[in-house]
Amino acid sequence: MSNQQVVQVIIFGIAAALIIFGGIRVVTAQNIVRAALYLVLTLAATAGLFVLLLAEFIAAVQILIYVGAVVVILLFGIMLTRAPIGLTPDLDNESARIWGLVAGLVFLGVVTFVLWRHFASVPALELSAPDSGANEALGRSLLVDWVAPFEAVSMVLLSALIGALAMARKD
Amino acid sequence: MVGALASSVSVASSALLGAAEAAAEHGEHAAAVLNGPNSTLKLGWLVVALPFVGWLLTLFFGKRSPMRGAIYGVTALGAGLLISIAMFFQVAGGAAPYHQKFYTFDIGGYEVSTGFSFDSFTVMMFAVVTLISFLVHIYSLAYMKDEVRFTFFYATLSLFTGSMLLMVASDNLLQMFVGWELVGVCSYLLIGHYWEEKPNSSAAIKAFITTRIGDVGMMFGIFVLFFAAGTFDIGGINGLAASGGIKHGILLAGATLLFIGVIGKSAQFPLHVWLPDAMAGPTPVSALIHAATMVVAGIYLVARNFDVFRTAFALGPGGPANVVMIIGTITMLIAALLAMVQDDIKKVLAYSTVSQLGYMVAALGVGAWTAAVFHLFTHAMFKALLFLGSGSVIHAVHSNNMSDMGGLRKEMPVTFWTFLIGSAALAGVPGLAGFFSKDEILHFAFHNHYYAVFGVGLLTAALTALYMTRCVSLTFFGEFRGHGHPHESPRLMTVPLVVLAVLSVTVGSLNFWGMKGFGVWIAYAGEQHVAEFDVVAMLAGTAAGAIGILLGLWIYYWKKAPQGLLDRVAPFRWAHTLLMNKYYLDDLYIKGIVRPVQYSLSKVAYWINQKIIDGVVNGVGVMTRKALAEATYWLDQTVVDGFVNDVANEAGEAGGALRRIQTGKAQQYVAVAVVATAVLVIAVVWAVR
Amino acid sequence: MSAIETWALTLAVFLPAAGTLAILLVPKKQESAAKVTALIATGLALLAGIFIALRFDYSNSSSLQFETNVPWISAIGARYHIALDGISLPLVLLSLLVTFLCVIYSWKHFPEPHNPRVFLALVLLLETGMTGTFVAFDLILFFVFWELVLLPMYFLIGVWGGPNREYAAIKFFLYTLFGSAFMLIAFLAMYWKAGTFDIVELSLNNPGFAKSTALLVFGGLFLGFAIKVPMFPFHTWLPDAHTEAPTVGSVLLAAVLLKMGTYGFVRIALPVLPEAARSWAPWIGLLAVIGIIYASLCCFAQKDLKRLIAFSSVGHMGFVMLGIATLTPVGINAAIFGMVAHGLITGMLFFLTGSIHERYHTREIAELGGGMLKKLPILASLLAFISFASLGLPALAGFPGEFMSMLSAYNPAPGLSTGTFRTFMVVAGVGTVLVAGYFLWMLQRVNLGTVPERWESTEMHDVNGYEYAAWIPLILLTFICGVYPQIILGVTDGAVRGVTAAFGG
Amino acid sequence: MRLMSILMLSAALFSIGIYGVLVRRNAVLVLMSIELMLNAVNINLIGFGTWLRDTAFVNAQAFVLFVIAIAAAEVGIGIAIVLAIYRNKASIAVDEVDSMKW
Repeated sequence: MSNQQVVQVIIFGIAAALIIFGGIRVVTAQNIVRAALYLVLTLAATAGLFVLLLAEFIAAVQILIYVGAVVVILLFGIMLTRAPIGLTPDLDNESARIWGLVAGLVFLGVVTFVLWRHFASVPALELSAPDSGANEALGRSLLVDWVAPFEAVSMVLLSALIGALAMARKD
Repeated sequence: MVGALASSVSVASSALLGAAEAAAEHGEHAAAVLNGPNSTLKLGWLVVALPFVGWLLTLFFGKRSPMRGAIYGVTALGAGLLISIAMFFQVAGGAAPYHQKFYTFDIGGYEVSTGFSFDSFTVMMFAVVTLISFLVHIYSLAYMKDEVRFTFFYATLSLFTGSMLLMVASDNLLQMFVGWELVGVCSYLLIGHYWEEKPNSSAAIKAFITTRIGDVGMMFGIFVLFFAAGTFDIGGINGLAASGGIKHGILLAGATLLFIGVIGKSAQFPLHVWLPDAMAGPTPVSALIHAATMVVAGIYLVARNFDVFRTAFALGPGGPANVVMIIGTITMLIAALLAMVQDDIKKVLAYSTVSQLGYMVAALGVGAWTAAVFHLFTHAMFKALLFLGSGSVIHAVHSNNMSDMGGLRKEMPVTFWTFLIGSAALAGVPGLAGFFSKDEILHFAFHNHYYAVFGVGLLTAALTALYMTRCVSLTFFGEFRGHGHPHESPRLMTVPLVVLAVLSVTVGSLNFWGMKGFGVWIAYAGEQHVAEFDVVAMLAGTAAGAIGILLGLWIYYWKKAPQGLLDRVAPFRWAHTLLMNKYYLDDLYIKGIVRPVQYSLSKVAYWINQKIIDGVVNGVGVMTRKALAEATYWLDQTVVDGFVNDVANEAGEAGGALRRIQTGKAQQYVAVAVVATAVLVIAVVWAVR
Repeated sequence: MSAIETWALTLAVFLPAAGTLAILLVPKKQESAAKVTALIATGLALLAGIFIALRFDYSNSSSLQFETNVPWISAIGARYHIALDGISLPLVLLSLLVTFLCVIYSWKHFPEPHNPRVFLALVLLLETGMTGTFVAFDLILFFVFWELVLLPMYFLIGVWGGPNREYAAIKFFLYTLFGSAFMLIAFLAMYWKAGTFDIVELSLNNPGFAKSTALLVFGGLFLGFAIKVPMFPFHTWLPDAHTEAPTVGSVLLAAVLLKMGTYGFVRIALPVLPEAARSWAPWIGLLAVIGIIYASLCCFAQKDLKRLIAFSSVGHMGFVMLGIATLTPVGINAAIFGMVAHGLITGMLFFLTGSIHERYHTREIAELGGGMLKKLPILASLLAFISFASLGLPALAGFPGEFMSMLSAYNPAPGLSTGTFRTFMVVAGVGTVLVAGYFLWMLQRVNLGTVPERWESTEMHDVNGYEYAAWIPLILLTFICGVYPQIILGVTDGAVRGVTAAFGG
Repeated sequence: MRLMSILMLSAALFSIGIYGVLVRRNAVLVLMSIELMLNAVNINLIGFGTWLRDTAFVNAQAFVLFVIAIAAAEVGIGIAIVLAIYRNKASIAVDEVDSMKW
């Protein structure tokens, strides 16, 4: 393997490790706020991964929306429901933990089995520099090939906005 | 159908038009009508058509027309008689037979045609039928004057004459059969004229059914001959029969079957029972139908198809004994015996007719065609005379029974003398009509070596003379035993009697020995025959007649015979009761066949129908309604319904159990969903493997 | 052919159905309007029939004319195939004529309960069913018309019938239905084997059934048709149906419905399964002949005049079936002639019984007591005339049919044993004597004799105008068909030759 | 760099999300786990997009944008619902909010 590929693998390894560790911490942290922070870590690492996979615009959007907006709303949620700052022991549903683990592992096993059967033979890829017009192409395809879903998503966002407002009002 | 009607009307009208033109054409050179060789024969169809027209007119307009509708019948028959006489003279002059075809039609592969054929024999029959019918029409004017349904009587009389002429003139067996049956119906209508009393209508039914039985036999005979010869045409069949074209077995079957028809219609031995009962009809009817015309239809049928019978039964000199001869002889004898013991004057004459018909059949049986036909001719004359005579006596005395008569010769001279002449002719007194024709038959019987027939013939001749003398003496001699005072019948009745009397005297000489007379004019297929003088037959016949007359006078006129003969001598008493019960034949038929079919057999058949066949059907109905229905109902209630109910509450429990999994915990749902998806993916992957 | 000709037949068949609808639209109380509509409907149908008869090409009566062949249920290949040939024409005209006369006859007096609107509607529906059966050349269409007839007749008997009319109506309905079920199975068997429902095609190239299956299929057809004819063991529904049916109902039942069975034999059973027909023929002949004798004996035992005539029509149909059983052109000509003649004569007989019933209010012969010739001279003389026609007097319509069927029985189609058929002929001959017997005996008890005192006083009107109008055509036709049988034979002969060609006819 | 590793990464992250959803009692945390699952999906999409560079690269990215947009809307609604529940029941433990049971 050319050394450039080695570098890419190393960077991928770091990003993957961060993602997995953040993820695990999010679901196991006994402190809600800390869980939120670990979530930020996972999302940022994913953005890095996207950059590695030549999807800079997506990485930027990831950072902007996920980390910028989604986590903020979550924090608001945590603040408004007066969640205790310190350790809150009963965050997990002990009895369900085993089921959760089993379900997760079963799912993981099945998916890996399937992926292993079908995609193992895919050759390694030497990630070269992203071609210049990628984003321009993305913009055009959004408004040409995917114009219907694009409009639909705008409608969904609008209705979500109104819905959230309607539910969250006091009276 | 109506379209076919339109086309058929056109065809029928063209036929009529054709005939009309023929008539018109004849009209143009009317003068040529008589002297054309067989021109009058061309008018033959008119003779047949006139009575039918008369019938329709009388039926529909009778009540409102003169003589209460009789006018049409009389004129129709008068015209017919004139034409027939003209035709008779032409035929005597040797005119060739005339054949006339009307329409032919196709019944599935076979040609069937209707038409007339006028030859010497037909013309002779025409002459006889129209003459007697005309005289009867005149006679009935007086006889039926105050009777009920006068117009209907005349209508049926014309219909009868028309059908008889139609039958006589037809050139094929099918048309003859049609005429044959129509004549049967007319006899039913006329016998049952006084249908108020039940015996009269029963007599009519008896006549129709008995002749119908004969007709069925005849129909089968026609089938046999039709399929053997491929056509109904009489000429064709007889030609083929004579030339040996039809196998003997088939011909024999055909002839015998035809003869069954003759037995029925001409009242021969087994089926003769209807003729005496037919006397229930008015006397003119008996005179016309049951003496001169209808009953001789059978003789006509055999004579017309003589070749068939001749080849079938090998008739002629030295031939074997055949059914025709046997039946004729038996009938001849038993009828003569029965006539001896009758009290009703018409019954005497009826049995005498049966006996004379037996004579003619026997004559045909021995192969004497001319003799039989001549006897038919003469018999028609004097038997009609006798019946009309008896009619005038009954009209005067208002009773049929000779016990209420006696000594009528003073009050009814004309009737007496004419009746005497008729009886003499019948008895075979030399010189009169009966003598010559009977002598001819005896001669042939003897000549053709049928000695049995000859012997019985002589015996019957004697018996005939005997019962006729008895009848005459009981009716006209001795004191008047009835009540009231009889007087001579009006001229309308006596004139026909006189005419017939004259004919009975003169007609015999037509076939005088050695003279080119009747035998020459009327001959079967050209076999002309001149009567030869046969001293044996003549002497024997005359002797028999004389013995009969003397014996009759001795018993009934001079009343010299020892009285009480019957009750003393056992065999006489015995014979008397046997004769009185008409050989128990009537009872045999009534009890043996009619009553069982009419009552018991039909009850059984109807019982089978109602109880067994309908029973089965109703059984099936009941079974389906009861057994099956109950069974299905039980099945439905317990089994099917049970199952349904179980299923229902099973579902209920199951529903209850399932309800618990709705814990409300969203996470559990997701867990189940995830596991389920995993299992599904495994299944798909494993299946795709 | 011009447009009118193609649609004339459909018009003749479905005009009465249109009439039914028209009548039902007429408000209930305007009875005369309903009667007029019925008269117009049947009248026009009859006119269409006459138009067809006039335009019918008699020279080749075996070919189908006025044909309409339009796809109908394409899924199973059933087509609306109606046409007319020598065999169907007389029967169609008969049914059109008789229904028209029925409407005229029942102008003044409708049976209880008094509802002329529905009564006439049912009669018209019946007419469509009847006429349709005779012209249908597709098995399914034939079956539809065959069943269509059952319903109106069921109601005619069930609603306007005599005392136990429900029993008779149900029996009639179920019995015929039972038969037609087997018939349908046979039709389907033919369809599976030959792939088509079209009768013409089936007759041309017969479905190649194996010997035994052909017999079975013919058995199914036989059962369906024999019940309708009715033949000997399956006839018990007829007397009940007739005793309970109203006059018009039993006239139509006798004059036309019975002919659907025999027509079925001639049109479907014989041409499509000639081999099976040949082996079934002696049995059909046997049943027919038993039917003749059996029915005549039952007639002797009848007390009710109408039931007597019902049994007599079983006997007459025996003659028709004997004609068919011989499988010869003469025989089948005789059968069709017999059908038409029986239609005219027995139709007229039931009219007369209806009129007698309407005047005497009873049909028991003993109750009538005789002397009708004195009481109702014209009616009685018509009864005598028609009875003589019925017992087969030559020169009247009854004779040719019976004569030719016995004639054909004397020498049946090649392959059939002449011995058995000649015995059938003889038995049938004896049958004619029995027929003459019970008819004359009936006439003696009804017409002749003196008027019993119980009827002395009751005032009765003789034949009225409507009855004349209804009866004159029948009487004239009875006379014409008897004197000039070519009027029917000419039409049917060509077509019959076609049918019997398969039997070496 | 092999596609397989990226896919394994997203699968793992997805399983972790499942674990979180099933185990966590706090509604907000459940939302967070759902965010994890969505991210796993995005990784997967971009991974495939990059490996099918010439055909589906742009489509994958468009798809990821849509997922992100939907995720944002979903969190907004989620939190609004959580607040509404919190207002009524003063507790947002998922297993207590079970009034929807039989």
